[in-house]
Parts: sequence; C-alpha cells; structure tokens
Amino acid sequence: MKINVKYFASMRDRVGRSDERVELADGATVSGLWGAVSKDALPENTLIAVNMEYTDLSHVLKDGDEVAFFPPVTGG
Amino acid sequence: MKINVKYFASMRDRVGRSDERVELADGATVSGLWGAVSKDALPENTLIAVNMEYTDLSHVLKDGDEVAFFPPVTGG
Amino acid sequence: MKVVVQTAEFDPWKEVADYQARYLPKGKHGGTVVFVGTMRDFNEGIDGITSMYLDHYPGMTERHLERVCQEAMQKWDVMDAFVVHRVGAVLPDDAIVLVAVWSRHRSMAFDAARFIINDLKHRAPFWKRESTVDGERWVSGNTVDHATK
Amino acid sequence: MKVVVQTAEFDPWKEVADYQARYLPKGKHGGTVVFVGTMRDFNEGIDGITSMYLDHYPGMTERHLERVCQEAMQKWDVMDAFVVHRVGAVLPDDAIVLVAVWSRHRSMAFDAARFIINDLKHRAPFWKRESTVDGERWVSGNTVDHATK
Repeated sequence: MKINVKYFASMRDRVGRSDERVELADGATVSGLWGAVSKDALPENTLIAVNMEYTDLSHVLKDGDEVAFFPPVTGG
Repeated sequence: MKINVKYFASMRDRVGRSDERVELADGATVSGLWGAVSKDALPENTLIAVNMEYTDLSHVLKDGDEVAFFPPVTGG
Repeated sequence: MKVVVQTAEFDPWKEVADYQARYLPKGKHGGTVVFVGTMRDFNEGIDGITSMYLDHYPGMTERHLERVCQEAMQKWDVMDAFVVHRVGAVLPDDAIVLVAVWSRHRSMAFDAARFIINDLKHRAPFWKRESTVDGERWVSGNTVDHATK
Repeated sequence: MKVVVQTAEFDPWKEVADYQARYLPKGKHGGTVVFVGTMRDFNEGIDGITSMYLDHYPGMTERHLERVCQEAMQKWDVMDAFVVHRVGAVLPDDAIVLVAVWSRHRSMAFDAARFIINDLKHRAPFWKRESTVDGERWVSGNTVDHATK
C-alpha cells in the first residue's frame, strides 16, 4: 500500500524533506512507517496525525493514508 | 455637624429626593443619620458610602461628610 | 491606565485600537483580552426592552474603577488597563462597557480582565433602569460569574 | 462561526467590528470576549527578535480550529465564534491570533474564549521559527495557562 508522509517544522529539518510517498506492506502501523523512513528513533514528544487526526504509533495504516510527523505546536 | 446626603436609583425614588443637607449631633453614626432622614427601616441590601468609600451603619460621621445610600449596583 | 465614564455612544473596537496605538509600547504585550458588554433587548425573562437609563454616582464611580484597575495591575503582570462605561440613555445593541487589558502573557490578561468586569458588575456604583413596553423598572441585580473569587 | 488562516496582515479590532456587524443579530449578545495574541520582540529570555515565520499544516489546522470552535459553542451558551491566525512571515507588534466569542452572558464568553485559545496553543498545528540577531530557531513550546482544564 502507498502512504503519503509529511514532515513539519523541526521535523522537516531533521528528516531533510517536507513530504514523500512510501510503499508499505498491508497492516503496517505508524511505528513501522517511521522505521521505513528513518534509522533514528522518533524524537520524544513528536506528534502524529493520520488523515489530519491526532493518533499514535500503534495506529494501523490503510492504502492512501496521509501521515504527518511534527514537533509540539507553538501557535497563537 | 452638617452632613451631605445623597440617594441613588430606587433609593432616590423611595426617599423622594436626590440629596439633602442634615444637621446631626456630634458622634452620630450612619445608622443615626438614617433615623433622622426616614421613618422606615433601611431596606435590606442597601449599600452605604461615606466620602465615596463603602462602609456600614456603624460608621461614625464627621462634620462635612458626604453619605450616600443606594441599592445593589447593576452596571456593566 | 484610563477610566472613562461617558454619556456619548462609543465604538468599543475603535476605542481599543486607538488606545493601543496611543499608549502601548510596540512589541512588548503578548496578549490582550477585551470584554465588551452590549445592551440586549431582553433581560430576566422580559422581552421588548426598548431603552435603558444608566444612573451612576459621579466621582465615586470613577474612583472605584481606577482603584480596581490598579489592583488588577498589581495582582497580575498587566501592562495597561482601559475601561469605558456608558451612562445616561442607552439603546439595544449599544456598547455599555469596555474592559481591555494588555499583558505579556495571556493567562494574566484573562484573569485581570475578568477580575475588573466582575468587580465592576458587583461593586461599581451604576444602576440600570429599563424601559419596556409595560413601563419602567430598576434592574434588580447582576448575575454572579461562577469564576468570581 | 468562522476560522481564517491567512498570510496577510490584519487589524484584529477591525476584524471583530466587521464580523459582528455582518453576522451577529442586534440586541441578542450581552457579552463579547476577545483575545488577541501579538508578536513580541522578546521570548524565553531572548531579546532582539526581528521577525518570525509561522508554519502550519494546511487543511488540518483549519479543520482542528473549526472543531474546537464547535466544541466551545456546544459546551457553553455561545452564539458565535471567530478565529483568525497569521501564517508566513510576521513582524514584532503584528497581531498573530484573534479569538472572538459572543454570548448572552459574560462568564460563558470568558470560558469559551479561553478554551479556544488554550486548545489552539497546545493542539492546533502551527509552529513558530524566530529570527534573532544570532540566527534562526524553532520555538520550543507554549506556556501552559494555569486555568487550563
């Protein structure tokens, strides 16, 4: 299945890209996705959204999902 | 001693005047002043100010004091 | 810090903008909280309120509000506070009261603005007389803010 | 209810005045609470912040804020809510965020406005990068409002 991945703010700087498309085996979780895109551990406090909804590493992905990794927010 | 008395809002309607000058014996309190200006008991919840500061019936008056009687406030 | 009690109608948003442009140093305040109280055409279950008269105690009202603003500025990290209150004849949809507070941090601005408006509602000598289709009446009391300390 | 995320500079007081004139029925709201967050030229002990860049997650940011406003309108007796947030390049003294809430009663307006800005600060996907005299840095975190539930 194909997953669209987005990185924001300091996470984009760390990963070195703002988005990418990743091919994963069916049943993969967000945790598995992170292992496929990075050799480093996911930084503590990283926030995760799937299809623009907050979720966590155990979330099971579906084909076409959009997954975003980003640091704590600092708006307002 | 001479005391300036003011009445506001429903208290003005009740007393029938907005202000008056009252001659009192030295050492009189706000309670004594009310007895001099009205035969009725002071309505419950009446607020009292002497020289524009909140106080109560036991306040001992001085010559030239300005005393105000008014109902609970409803500004804002 | 400024307290204004006036009979003239006012535009609260223009008042805040003008005050800020005139008195606030640029780039120092992080949070501004503004409360505006507007005259409704209903109150305490009564519809059809056509106008209102606001009485006050000239001298004591201003003095009381200035002291409350000073207290708020000392209690919280507040840079400036501005209060405007109408008196005299007021019509539905008119702004009655404006409270504006500038602070470095939002929580301070919220606490201070709420403190000022709650004190104003319960302690500042103003009285409302409503004119309804059935006649006139003095408003009996203000609602208590559940967050009042 | 309206949520706007924009790169253009805005005058928060004019925005509130225009929104109210356009969308609020006259004589029904008794209390309006507005919070405005303004860019400061200092932060976390660092002076001399010359500019800031605000990143966001297009789509998710708007959706998140709309849901928060809806939640506030359901939780409290709120008639309307309006949020504007800048993105892109921002300069000191620029308004960054505006939250406006209209209610029949002031305590509801205060609670709802504070709820919206606190959620926005801790959950809405925005990120600030500050430019100082020493270079650029991502801001690490927002301060917690002691009244946050």
